Amino acid sequence: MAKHHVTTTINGDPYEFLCEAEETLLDVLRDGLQLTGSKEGCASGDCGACSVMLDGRLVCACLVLGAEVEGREVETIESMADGEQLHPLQQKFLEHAALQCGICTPGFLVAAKALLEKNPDPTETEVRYWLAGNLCRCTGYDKIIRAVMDAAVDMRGS
Amino acid sequence: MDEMRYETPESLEDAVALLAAAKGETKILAGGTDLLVQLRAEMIEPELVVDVKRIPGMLDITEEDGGFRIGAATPSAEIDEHAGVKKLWPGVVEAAELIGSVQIQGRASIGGNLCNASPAADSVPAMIVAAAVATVVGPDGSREVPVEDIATGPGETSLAKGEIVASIFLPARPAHSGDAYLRFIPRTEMDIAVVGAGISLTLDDDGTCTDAKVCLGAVAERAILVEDGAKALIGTKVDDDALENLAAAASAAARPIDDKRGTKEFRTHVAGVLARRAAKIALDRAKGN
Amino acid sequence: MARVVLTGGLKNFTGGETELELDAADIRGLFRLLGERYPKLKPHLEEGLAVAIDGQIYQDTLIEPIGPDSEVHVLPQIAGG
Amino acid sequence: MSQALKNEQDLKWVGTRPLRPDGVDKVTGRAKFGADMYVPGMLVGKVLRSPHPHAVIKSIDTSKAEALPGVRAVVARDDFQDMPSEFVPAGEMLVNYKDIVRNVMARDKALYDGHAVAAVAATSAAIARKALKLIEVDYEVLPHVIDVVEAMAPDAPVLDETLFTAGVDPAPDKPSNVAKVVELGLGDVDKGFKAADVVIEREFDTNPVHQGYIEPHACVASFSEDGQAELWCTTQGHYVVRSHCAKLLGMEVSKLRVTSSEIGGGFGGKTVVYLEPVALALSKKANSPVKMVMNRDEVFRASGPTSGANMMIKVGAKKDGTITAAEATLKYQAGAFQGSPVQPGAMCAFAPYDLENVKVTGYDVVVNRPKVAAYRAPGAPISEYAVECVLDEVAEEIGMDPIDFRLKNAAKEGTHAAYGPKFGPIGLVETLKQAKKSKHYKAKLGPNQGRGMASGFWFNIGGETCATLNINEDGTVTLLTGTPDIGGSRASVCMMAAEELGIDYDKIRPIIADTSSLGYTFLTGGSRTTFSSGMAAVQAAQGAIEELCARAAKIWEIDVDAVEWEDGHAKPAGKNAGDFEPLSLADIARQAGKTGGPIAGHADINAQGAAPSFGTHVVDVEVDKETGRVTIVRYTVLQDAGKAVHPAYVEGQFQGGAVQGIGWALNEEYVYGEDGTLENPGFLDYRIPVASDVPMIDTVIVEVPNPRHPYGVRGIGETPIIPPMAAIANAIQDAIGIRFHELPMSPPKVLKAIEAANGGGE
Repeated sequence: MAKHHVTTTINGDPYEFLCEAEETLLDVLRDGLQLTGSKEGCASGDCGACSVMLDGRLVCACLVLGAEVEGREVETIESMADGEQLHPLQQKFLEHAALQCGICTPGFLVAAKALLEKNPDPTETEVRYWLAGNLCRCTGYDKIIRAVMDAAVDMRGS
Repeated sequence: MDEMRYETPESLEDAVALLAAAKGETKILAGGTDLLVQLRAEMIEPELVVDVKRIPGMLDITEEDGGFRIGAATPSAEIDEHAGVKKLWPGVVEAAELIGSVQIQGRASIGGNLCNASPAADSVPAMIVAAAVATVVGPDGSREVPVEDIATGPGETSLAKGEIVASIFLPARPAHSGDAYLRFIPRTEMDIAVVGAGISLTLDDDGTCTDAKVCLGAVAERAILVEDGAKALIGTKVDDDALENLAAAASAAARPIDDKRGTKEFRTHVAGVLARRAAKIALDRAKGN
Repeated sequence: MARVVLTGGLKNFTGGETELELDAADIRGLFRLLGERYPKLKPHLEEGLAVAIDGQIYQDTLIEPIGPDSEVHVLPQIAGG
Repeated sequence: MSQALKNEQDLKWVGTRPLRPDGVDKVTGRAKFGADMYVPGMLVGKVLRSPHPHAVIKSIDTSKAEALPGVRAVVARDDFQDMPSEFVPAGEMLVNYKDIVRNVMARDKALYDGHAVAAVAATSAAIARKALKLIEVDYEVLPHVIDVVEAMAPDAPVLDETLFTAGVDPAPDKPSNVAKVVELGLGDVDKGFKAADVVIEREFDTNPVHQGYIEPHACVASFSEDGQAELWCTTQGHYVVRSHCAKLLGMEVSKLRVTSSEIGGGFGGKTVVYLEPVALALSKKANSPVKMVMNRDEVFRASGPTSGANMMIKVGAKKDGTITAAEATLKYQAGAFQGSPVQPGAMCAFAPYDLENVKVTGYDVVVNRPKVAAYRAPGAPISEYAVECVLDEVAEEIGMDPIDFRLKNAAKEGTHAAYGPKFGPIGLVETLKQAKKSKHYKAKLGPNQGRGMASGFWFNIGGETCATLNINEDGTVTLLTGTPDIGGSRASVCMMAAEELGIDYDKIRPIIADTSSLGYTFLTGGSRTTFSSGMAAVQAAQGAIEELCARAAKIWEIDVDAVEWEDGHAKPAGKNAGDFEPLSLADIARQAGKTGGPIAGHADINAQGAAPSFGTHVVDVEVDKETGRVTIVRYTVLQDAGKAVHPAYVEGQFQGGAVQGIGWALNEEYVYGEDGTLENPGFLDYRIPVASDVPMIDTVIVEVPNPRHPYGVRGIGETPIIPPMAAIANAIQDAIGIRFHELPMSPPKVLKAIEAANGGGE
């Protein structure tokens, strides 16, 4: 089968891969490149577990074709920590016990980071609506919201 | 079952030529938030997918004659963030902001929302009441089509083979006018509209409504303009009586189906409620101008 | 003698009896005596039942001791999510 | 086994909130969940599913699929041996392998939309998908039945001609969809109702709801030519998976090694097998590893959910609030195969109350829906919902505050539970009293707002559990347990081990061992993990301490009885007190080789002594009377944890359970079309709560210690999902004066009831 040859940047590194037209960015990240931090919960954009940044926009990797990222920039959960240094959001998620099973956590972190970059001082309601595209079945969201609000305080202070 | 082709033309002409030449089913890819779901569910098996995002202008918002021309592949998020559009047609922006999650809005395009032809598409009633016009480009050149004439039924459009919606024009808004869009969903986010209501209205200097458009989503095979709803407002001060008449007209115009998202009677009732609530917001906006 | 209560549908296998007194040292002994007394109940013992001794529920064990004045309930087993 | 509880003031770790040991892996995307395993030479497996709810499978022709290049194996019914119909123990559960094998792969009939009919393994997902389309199945479509009441009707389509109702005397002579009748009771309900001043009887209907874990089922199976196999899968219990798969594949247990991946939520839904035996069968046939992952559509159509039910509840009370009698008839959908949680539903229904006269009858009914799986306190949320609604109505009728009414009847230590035995120390009264005096319960309500409350009960369980605690040469500890960590249990188990050993929590590295590395351990579920694995870890630590003391005795050349363990050190005691400098765990570990070899502690136990956890929830709602939408405005969970080992994760269980209950109450439901197919198999239209749907969930942890656990643990995960549905129904009644007897209370239903009450309806 004829495959598309795609040259792109993922987490700051140059990547080249081959993919079929039907394959999604999520398929490519996981099955092709084995960047498995982005999770598939629904493959229909309803759960947010595959949230990634595409040219600085928060998107669901399951709703982007692999071939579409030619020449573009993708950021995934794998680049969120800076070396050994966790991102403040990652640290706050741990401190607030904002994860139970952890499957939705990468998606929440990527989405929350996008929020705080756009709005460093969100209200609880703004956090809740921004994160409405990320489903969590374990926590009831309480501790996630607190972790994001607390990380925002820290990030504004630094 | 042939292999799906994916193409990224860099001009409208090339895109039209690709679409026109294809033998099997073709699909246009803008944000992909509907298309990729349909592909994954194997609801569609197109021969050709044409990604139009590399075509100049497809992702641009430009000022034109006091209004705005929005490239058809522009994602909702770009529209949400556009101060000019938000000031001119806040109802359209509200509707665009309701399309799915932040993640979805990062991709879902205004043209895709229109051409996917879902009766529940949020941006469509809002654009219809804003008198938006789509620029359609095809093998025979370009034509201007009122937004309400694009969708003809669920998943069906009036576009001919090879035709593409290139942009949508939101015209200048008359003085003393306002618009608003409201929808009902069971949750606060992430659902498809069970009912949607877009309203725009224009007042004269003493606050009497001189013009109005009322459009309902998700209560018929496509978004419907409610003439009687507009009539209920025109010539009034949009007082409580007029709003009740509007609600009654909206409910009367609704011809919904029972499905997993809502019952006929629920949709019929809520169509009136939302029309009334949206009209109040539009009225406040008109008065504020 | 421990007071033994058979709960729920177990009475279908005991001719309607639900309460009796038995002299059993542990759950194994209890099941043995019950089996002898109610042959129809025998196939249902040991598997699928729990035994509460003085309020404490034991599952999937035969070795828990039963005191001479214990109150014993034989119940269906409990799993969980 | 019973031991004195530790003094609160002596606790260094238990009751604190350290970071979880697996935390960094989970916030960086490193943690490997079910679908994150990739092995060399791996094939992709996919399942063909029945599009019909009820059909005879006349023939299956896989030849075209097998001929497709890239297809390496196809399996269908003939690849799985039929099993006799008998309930046999599998770990702690009783299972009927005749049904399991039929659920894993349909045999003579497809019994629900989504029932597996065949499966393929191919070199790519695209080829596997193509191959599924080439499998030809000849179905003879039969009439189907979805509703539980309809399924019990004499003329209903019968799913299984060999199913005769159990639990009735005399046994029926005709097959039916009623698999079992269960009953329990105390006293004489007729007498009790006669003594009542108020009797309320109501009928309730609930819809099946799915566990809704975000991670779909996934596994990788690798069958070797020598008959041994490895299986990687997302599960709540890999030993249970091993039992089932070995049985279904006809393998010796020792030849199958199952490793549990990180698990992306389970809530009971990952206690059974779906893909695993199929992946093993495909792998065996293809002689290659096979990976299988469900998509979301398959998760909804073919896994979970819990039962929908029809219930009749009758409660009588005197004017002073004393309940004189309570009766329930529970009809639970089992799905395509028997085994609904109607038994625990019946036992839990009235368990929170001290009642003289109780009667509960339950029916386990098969219908053309997916076989139900456990879901958080299986069975209890359904029956207790209905009961707690009726109690609210009784309280209203006699003019009593609903909390006072419950306090009047609440079970306490020594109360005979409605299902028989006496309760030990329990915390229901404390949760009620704290609810009554909470700021929430006294707060003023706004317009169109209402407040409701309800209580809930779950038994909690123990069961077979192993732990190995290895003392490493540098004084750190590796702790192996066999219960998959769904919600932070690694942390709580390590905290108890650290407490026991007297060392720092972060010196202990927990491992969830595979089935070949540790003895049989029952699954994570029933609220048993912190209780049972904690108990095993404590006993393993005690064993290690004993050995550490023995080694210190050898080092000091004194009698082992003259060594005691205190604060992480061996100290000379008795006649040798003060003779030597204490030796730390690390000091002894360094000399382990020279004093007899490596040091470890083990515990292989059948944990007993589980104790129930009671909870009370208070909720405020606001109702939009024009659209029927109900908004949760404020929510408080009060629950007895026994002892909260890691309070943050206890709160998390309370909050998560409450929000699942909110979804169950308001929007979650299975919608079937006339044709018996599921219309909403996705997160778009199966509407679990999103972040903006709910407020912060306040929590109050009540601690009435379980005397049978070394740290007083009860188990807390199940109970929080029980009270929300009734609490919300009661709050809606408070807001708009209408009582709902059906779940979910979705906007169309609420609006319809409001209009009917306004005279708009009939």
